[in-house]
Amino acid sequence: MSYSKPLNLIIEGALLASNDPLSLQDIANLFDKDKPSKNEIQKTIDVLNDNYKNHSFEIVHVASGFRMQVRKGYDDWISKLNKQSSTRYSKAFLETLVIIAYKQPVTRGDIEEIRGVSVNPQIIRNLIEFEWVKVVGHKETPGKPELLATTKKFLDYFNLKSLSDLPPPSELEVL
Amino acid sequence: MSYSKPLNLIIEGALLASNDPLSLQDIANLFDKDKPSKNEIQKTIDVLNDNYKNHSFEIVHVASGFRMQVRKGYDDWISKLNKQSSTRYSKAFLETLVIIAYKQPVTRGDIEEIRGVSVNPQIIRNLIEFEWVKVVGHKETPGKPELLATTKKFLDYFNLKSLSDLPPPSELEVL
Amino acid sequence: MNTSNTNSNDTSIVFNGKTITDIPEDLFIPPEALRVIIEQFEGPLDLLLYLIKKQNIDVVDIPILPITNQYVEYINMMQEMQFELASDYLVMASTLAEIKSRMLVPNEEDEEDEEDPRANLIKRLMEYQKYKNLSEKLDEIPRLNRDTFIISRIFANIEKKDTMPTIDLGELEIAFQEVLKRAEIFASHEIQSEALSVRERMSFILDIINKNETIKFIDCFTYQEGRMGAIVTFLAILELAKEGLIDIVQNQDYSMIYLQSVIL
Repeated sequence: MSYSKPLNLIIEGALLASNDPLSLQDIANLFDKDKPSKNEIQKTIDVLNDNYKNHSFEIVHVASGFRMQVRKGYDDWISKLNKQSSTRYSKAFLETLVIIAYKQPVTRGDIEEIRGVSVNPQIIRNLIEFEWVKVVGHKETPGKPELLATTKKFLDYFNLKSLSDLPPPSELEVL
Repeated sequence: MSYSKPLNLIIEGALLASNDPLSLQDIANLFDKDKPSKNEIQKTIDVLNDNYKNHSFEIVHVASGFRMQVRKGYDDWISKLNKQSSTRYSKAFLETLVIIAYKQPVTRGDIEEIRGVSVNPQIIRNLIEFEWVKVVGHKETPGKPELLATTKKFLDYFNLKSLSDLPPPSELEVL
Repeated sequence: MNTSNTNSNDTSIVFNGKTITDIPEDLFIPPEALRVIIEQFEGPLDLLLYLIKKQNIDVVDIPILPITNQYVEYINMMQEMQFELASDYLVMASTLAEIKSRMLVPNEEDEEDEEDPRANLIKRLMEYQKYKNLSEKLDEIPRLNRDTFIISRIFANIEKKDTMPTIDLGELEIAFQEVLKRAEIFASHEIQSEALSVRERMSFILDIINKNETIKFIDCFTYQEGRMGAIVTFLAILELAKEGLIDIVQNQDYSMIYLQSVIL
């Protein structure tokens, strides 16, 4: 293959300029001809990442693909940028999210049963608005309640590749 | 000076994570104590840039400060990126834009109140990036929230001469 | 299993600068603080777990009598404080009362296949505890904009045009109707095209003030716009002042009027 620029720099530039994580396929699609193989792209990413050891950023693999991000440990300074205070989520919000993540697909009723309180509809609305949760169907019970599940965006946000990367329930809690 | 991270990496991370160019002062302001001098920051940026020789990106000095950008010569590949981003076409995106257009100047809080859900910060970021929306001031309420308004570019895009050419609500209500 | 081991973060709140880590045994505490403590609980299960932990009780063997008494006492306290009691708490109180009564007076008829009345409650408590812990863990996972930061779309030397969404005015109209449907924000029919011009002018003026901090009142007007333009500008200035977004200053009578940003 020969491009006017080296493959590793094209991939680096693309990851830096992209709004969203890029899958191996997305990266391959940037090339009109002489498409690099996925294997080749993956290897190039690994090498890039090795070279980023002495930098503040890295390429991480999340659910929807590869993404450049600033490493952990810089929040003291960076959180002062962009005036965006990092959001703290309420216990109710996190508990609802966690139940959807671990028990999906679930209905509101399921969540209420576990938490012992009615679900604040605002929380579900917010989760859907963030595109962390979506309606994946309806349960065949009276009222046909919506079945909720988490999305790739949810995993992306928490730097996770798949649901199986979620922390396992600890031994203690298992009866 | 000693921070838990080296100065050059803090500056690198900040430039990468920032939405806007950062002036020397902006960078100094990231530090609560042991503020590096402007001279020191400038030197660090120069050294960083030297080290980026073998990378696809560089730090450039523009009117409002320093910013990271992908070097020239990568358009062939990068222009294929970001064609579609779900957040841009979503209902939430359009509704947020519409509320800013009709109720400007508005704060995020106003938008949240009308829509009944929290505003996805990515949407506001995209709107500002397109230069359809800009921050025109800050409201004198706790937290001094930003006041958002639409721009000329927004009007141009929709071929409107002025906001009063937007469909008036009364007409719509008849529909 | 002894849940007291997992007693990681109990209700701990700060009120008037003092950290309150425990439910008060008495009421020498301002009612407002008590409200804060009560609001710390996510519901009846959360409260029950708290009481069990506080007593260092093995959750598998809940002594139902003291717990029930405490729970009811607690609810009475909430009522005394005139908090709106969520029905969920009352349901839990009655569940506890029922378990208690069944343990005191065993129903002999179907005793054989009847399990310990506490079993179901224990199951629910443990299930809830599991998700409560998991939600704490989820909160600790490195997440965007708190621990790691997405690299903001780096400016690349390319035409930005094709990154713009394609939206036509029709779509905006549809979105607008949706908003209207959801919240009758414009129900008053007040917003006519003129009002919109005022809004637009408000943004325009704010923007200038933002850049210059202070501008002369008369500089807001352009004579080419004629009378309508002047009226729109004037209304915009009044509206901005009314909403507290700008200050209108005049150092002495008949002197120049200035508009300035509220934050200086």
